[in-house]
Amino acid sequence: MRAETAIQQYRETARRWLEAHAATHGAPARRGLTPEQDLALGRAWMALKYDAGYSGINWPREHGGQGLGALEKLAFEEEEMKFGFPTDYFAVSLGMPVPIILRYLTGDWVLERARAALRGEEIWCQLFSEPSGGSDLAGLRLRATQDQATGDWRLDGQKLWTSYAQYCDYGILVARHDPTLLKHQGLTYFWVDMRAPGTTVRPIKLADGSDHVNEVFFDNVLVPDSQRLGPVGGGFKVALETLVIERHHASDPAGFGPALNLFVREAAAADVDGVPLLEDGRVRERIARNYALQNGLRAIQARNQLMLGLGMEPGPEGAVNKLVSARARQRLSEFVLDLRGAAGVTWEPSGRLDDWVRSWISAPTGRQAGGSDEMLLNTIAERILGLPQDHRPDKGVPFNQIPK
Amino acid sequence: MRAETAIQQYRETARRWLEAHAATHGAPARRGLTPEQDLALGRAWMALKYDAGYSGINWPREHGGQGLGALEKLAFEEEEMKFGFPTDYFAVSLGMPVPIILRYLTGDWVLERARAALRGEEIWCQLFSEPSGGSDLAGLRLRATQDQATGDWRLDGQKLWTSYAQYCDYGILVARHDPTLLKHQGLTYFWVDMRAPGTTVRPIKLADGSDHVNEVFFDNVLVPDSQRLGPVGGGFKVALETLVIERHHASDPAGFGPALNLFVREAAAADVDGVPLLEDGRVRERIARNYALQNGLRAIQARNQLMLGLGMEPGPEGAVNKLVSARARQRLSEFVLDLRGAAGVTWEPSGRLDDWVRSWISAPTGRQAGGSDEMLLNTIAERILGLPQDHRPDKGVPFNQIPK
Amino acid sequence: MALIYDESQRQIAEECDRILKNAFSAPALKQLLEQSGAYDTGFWDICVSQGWPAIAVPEAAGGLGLGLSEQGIVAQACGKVVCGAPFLNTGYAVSEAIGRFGDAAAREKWLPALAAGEVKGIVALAEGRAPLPKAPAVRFEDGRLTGTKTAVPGGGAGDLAIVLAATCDGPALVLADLSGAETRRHLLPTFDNSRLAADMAFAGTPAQLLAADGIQAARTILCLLAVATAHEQVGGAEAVFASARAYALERYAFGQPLAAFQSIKHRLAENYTLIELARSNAQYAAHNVDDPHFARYAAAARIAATEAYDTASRDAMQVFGGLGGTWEADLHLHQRRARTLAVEIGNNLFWEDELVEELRRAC
Amino acid sequence: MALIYDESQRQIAEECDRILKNAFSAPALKQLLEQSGAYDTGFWDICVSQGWPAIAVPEAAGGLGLGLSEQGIVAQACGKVVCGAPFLNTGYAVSEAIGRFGDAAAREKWLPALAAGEVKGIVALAEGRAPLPKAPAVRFEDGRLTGTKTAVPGGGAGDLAIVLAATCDGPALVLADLSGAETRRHLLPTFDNSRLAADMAFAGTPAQLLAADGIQAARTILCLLAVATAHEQVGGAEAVFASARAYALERYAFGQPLAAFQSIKHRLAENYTLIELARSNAQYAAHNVDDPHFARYAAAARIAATEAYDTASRDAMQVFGGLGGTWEADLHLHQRRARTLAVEIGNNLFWEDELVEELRRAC
Repeated sequence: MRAETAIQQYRETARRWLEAHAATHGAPARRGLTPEQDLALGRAWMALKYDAGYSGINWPREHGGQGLGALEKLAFEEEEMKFGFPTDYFAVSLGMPVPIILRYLTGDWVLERARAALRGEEIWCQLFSEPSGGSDLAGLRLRATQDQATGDWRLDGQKLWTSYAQYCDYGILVARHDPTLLKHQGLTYFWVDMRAPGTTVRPIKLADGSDHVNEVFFDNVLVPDSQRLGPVGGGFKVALETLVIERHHASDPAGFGPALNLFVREAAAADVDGVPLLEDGRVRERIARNYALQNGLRAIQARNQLMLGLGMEPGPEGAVNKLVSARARQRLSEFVLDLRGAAGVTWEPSGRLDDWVRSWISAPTGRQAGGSDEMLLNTIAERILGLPQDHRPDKGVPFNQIPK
Repeated sequence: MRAETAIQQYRETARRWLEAHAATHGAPARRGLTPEQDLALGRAWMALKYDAGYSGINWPREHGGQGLGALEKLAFEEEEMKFGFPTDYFAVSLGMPVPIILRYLTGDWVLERARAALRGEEIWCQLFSEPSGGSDLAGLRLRATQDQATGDWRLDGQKLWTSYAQYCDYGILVARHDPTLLKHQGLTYFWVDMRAPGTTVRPIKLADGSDHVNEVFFDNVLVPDSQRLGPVGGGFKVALETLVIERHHASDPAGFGPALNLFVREAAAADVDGVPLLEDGRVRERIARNYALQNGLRAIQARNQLMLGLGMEPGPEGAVNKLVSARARQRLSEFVLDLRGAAGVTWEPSGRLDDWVRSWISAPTGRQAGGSDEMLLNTIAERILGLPQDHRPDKGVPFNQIPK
Repeated sequence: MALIYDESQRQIAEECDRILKNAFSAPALKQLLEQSGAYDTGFWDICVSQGWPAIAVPEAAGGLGLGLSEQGIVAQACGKVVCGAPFLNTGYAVSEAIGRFGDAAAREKWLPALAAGEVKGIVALAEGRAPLPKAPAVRFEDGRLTGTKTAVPGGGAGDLAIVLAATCDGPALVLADLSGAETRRHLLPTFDNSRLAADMAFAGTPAQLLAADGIQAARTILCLLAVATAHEQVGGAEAVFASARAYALERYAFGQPLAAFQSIKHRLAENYTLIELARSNAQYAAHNVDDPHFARYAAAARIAATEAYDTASRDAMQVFGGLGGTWEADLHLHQRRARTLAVEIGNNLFWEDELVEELRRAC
Repeated sequence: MALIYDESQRQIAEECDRILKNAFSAPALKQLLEQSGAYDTGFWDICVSQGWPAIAVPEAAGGLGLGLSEQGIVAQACGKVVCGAPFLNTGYAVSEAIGRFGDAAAREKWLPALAAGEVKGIVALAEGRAPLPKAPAVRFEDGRLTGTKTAVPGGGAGDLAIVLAATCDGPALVLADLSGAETRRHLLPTFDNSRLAADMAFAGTPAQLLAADGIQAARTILCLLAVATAHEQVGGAEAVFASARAYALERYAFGQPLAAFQSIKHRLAENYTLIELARSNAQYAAHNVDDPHFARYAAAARIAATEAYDTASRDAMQVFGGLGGTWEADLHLHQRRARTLAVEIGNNLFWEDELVEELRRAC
């Protein structure tokens, strides 16, 4: 109970601080900014947070963090999320790449990187996915070839879906150093300088018109062996380690779409030929089912945070959040278009989170990012329910002999 | 066009004849009968049809049929279905077992069986499924052991889900004569006398209280080699041949549940606290979606019948009927219980087709009989869409080494 | 009460599971299906001997003084074994109604008896298709009830009922003593007979006023009952889901366990998801019983629980294949109970409407 | 017309597919998405040169004298290539309205021009959220229209409109000549810009009466348009489904084609099922255009087609994984068009209501 109260106080203090900066750095301040201006505002925001002690909340103090727990971090994130601050650019950077280099490297250089990342001055990206398959991490093909003389490496190949790569200074990357080994064994892990010669970033335009994910091409890019993390052939293990660093995030039961009360408000204000929309059972069913779903997710999240606060390991049921919230967001957004009648087609591209059309048009991407429905269902089935793995013809086969 | 008109006339004539017998042999006459009485009525009905020339409509004349086409048969069945005649007992018998013995055997004996079956005097069952798995026909285990001296066989094992076995005189059966062969190769096909010593029929009570499916046990049952159909080891081929004999049946877009207009009528007459049920969008959605689904199935069926009439092979899309209609029936029946309020639990077991509770309670069986949803989806995916087969670890492995 | 069960709550849960595991008998439950008017007296005896009817009754009135979370914990355990009598949750609702709206005399007279399990409380609010009828046909006048409530759960054996009845000042919530000859019970044949659904004809049944604003009071009680029932539904869903999972792991087809087929894996994963959402909703609602937004949490818990139990039982039968539809397989016990619980205290259409009205008010 | 296409109908279908296959250009379509007010004039030129606007116009009026089945066949082919102009089906609706309700003068004046593609017909019945407003804000008086219809499909370039407008005797269906300066068009930015949705402000637009019972007449035309559109939706669904199937077969993950995963197989099989049901419904409705129950067949066709196209495009993006959500992948053309067609002539709630009313009348 004591812990709960302390967190509650931490949250309150944070909220007051966030509220004080919402007008200058939150959603209202971002309206109409160019991407460059928005990024600049984001960097300013990160610096502000750093100075106020809200950066790296759960990082050790010796890495530039605050030395607090996951609970304080979650509380802050949940509050921060409500105001629409420009934090997207830095989420991956601070979530995985910087923590992993802090784990594998020591010395001033890496501490300087951590400080610069926390202040938003530098951004790191994560170069894992490839065109050959977003779901199949170990199926990657980007080649790393070692110079027998120097021990240094040359990278050749392509990465895909790299968020904000166009703004990034550094990245972490998994490459295949030996395709004759088994799939998981032929991988090695590096950090890279995104400005190294031979590196090309090409933004990918998405269906909603945005372009913050990228293709990244590596054409004979030199990577010193000192940039290797973990042993040669240990890449898969380091990659998994990377993916579990950020175990506890604040998630959004609305699937990062508009809030349900916006839907209720819209339906409450509208009618069809004099019949209020909110009287229609079909509208009611959608509202109620979505509320029940989101409330269930909130309840899971609240419980898991409590458990964290008590030093317990949260249950695995948090895994359902992204699966159900992204799907539900897609269907509800579709339904909003229906309810608007012929004018439902009206739209000007925007990045606004309260835009139902954007929510609908970007929903297919939302259902992939962080794992497709199918992968998530498999994860629940295998990891939580203990059901057998799918048939895996790629197991026990040298990588270069796997059917493609 | 000419063919269409001829069929239309055939249908009209049949309908008039059916109408004339509905009162004495149809649904009204069956109310309150014991199972034995109902079966007796069914036998009388079959004899009546035989005498009127409505038995074996598409069978060759030399087998006792009418020598007409699938189209006439379908037209008659569709009309017959509307009156609730007691035909269930004979559907399997005339659909597969008798046609297959007529294909493999000749002479007076088999013709006499055909005539007796057509007149409802004798009934045949199909003994394919086993406890080891309804979906996996070739996974059966019932052993057939050949006496090296006489060439005759002994059956040992169990069949499952045998419809109306308790009333049957004969059956067709697939058995495993050699478990060291590959799964599909160790099977042999027989017809059996259901009264042969060592044969025990045990009815299975279903959730809805009915018991027309059975377990059938074979304990050292003697089967002369003359009762073998096809070669030793040819059982799987004969079984597949059996299953495709009855390619074109009249199907019911309501999934053999109550008709949708009964739902509309019930909803139109009811209210909740003064608000008519039919005004509720959720009720409307169910009605409209079910109507669209059933109308689509009717349209497919009508088109396929036209094609048959024109001598064309109907498209494969008929395969969707059972999948979608059984599922939809289940959900709609569930919903009816909801709409009835607390009194929705009221029920006395009945076999009536217009009973929504019976429809709901027996729906899980309806979703299995004739192929589970999963099997049907696989069939559509593989046979129609040409997608790869599932992983099959049982392939290329002797039967007795397959994991069980 | 807490969102995470504390040590004593966890002990209650474990103890309930342990006791009921040994008391559960599928053949006995199936026998109850085939007759009207009988319930599992053995089950009810266990409830009474364990003091479960006393859970939420104040200590001063002979109860344990615990709350909705604990009531839910017990209900969940009972749901797992498709409990053979309906009185635990309905009795809780009656106790709550008396505790919240009754006068001192009513509390003294009835609460100890309810807590001791000597009196079985039932809930008779609905009429026809309306869970909370605006103009009930049953009337309350001069301390007497007249008229008929149809298909009342537990009606076949309840001793004491809360009833929504018309008065000159609108619908009121009243407490009716069913022990006398003024009340006739007509047991209904149902697909879940141990619920004892009965038409209750009141011909001068003695009753006393609990709350003049009957709809609002009844709604409050219905929300409490819905959360307790949601726990029971979650328990049922968990049990039938566990059967399906076990069967899928143990049963082979085409040389591999059913659980290796992606369609089965994903179906079970979806079930797991629905159940986790339902459980979390139910616990959350119980935890927030005193929150001003309790009504919406209750409705959400109810909606999620109904969907989870219906779906889990439907899907379990699908996983079991043909076997699932047999009398022998026991799954139909869940199929029946899932639907019974789904309609007994208002279908999901009703609860959706309730929830939307709550949300609309906040807009 | 027939439930099975006859030889000439099959030829039309093949010819349409052949012609449009060569004319289809995803880059051009995507360019149209990024500007307001432009449509695919090349596509429309093909329609005109092929005589498609003439299909259902009587031969006496310069048309081909065919019917809804043939209109549907062409619409289906156009749907497959996400056609770049909305006028084929809306023009059909206008021709039908004139043919059924117009006087001889109107028929002589407009039908040949519509058949020749010289005049682009559009449909302006809806107002706000109501596809058939009972009390339209647009008024018709003394041969002139006043008021505004919002978000009219094709409004950016239509020459001739059927309009549901208020008169002293209730809503009437009228035919409006849009060529003059009395009509102002305000193009709307939309997620599917080549549909040319525009607010149309009438300030004395010349018009003539087609039918005094405007709602009933408009409903008849809307049903015809819905069936033609259902064919277009089916075509779109077929095309996007074919992409998904091909991708699933060609793309490998974990050493096997995506199509070998049961979740993908079953998803595609479900899509196939929805599309077959939609196609059959659409063909059935077109075949039964003169049946007294046509309205219910039309509604069923519309509902099934909307579900099939929405689902097929949603699921195709899911099968494609991350790639599916990119601008480059073209799937969003279908995603957008599926939704546009779903809302342009009344959402499924409207059509469900229409269908239920039809069925209720028969009860």
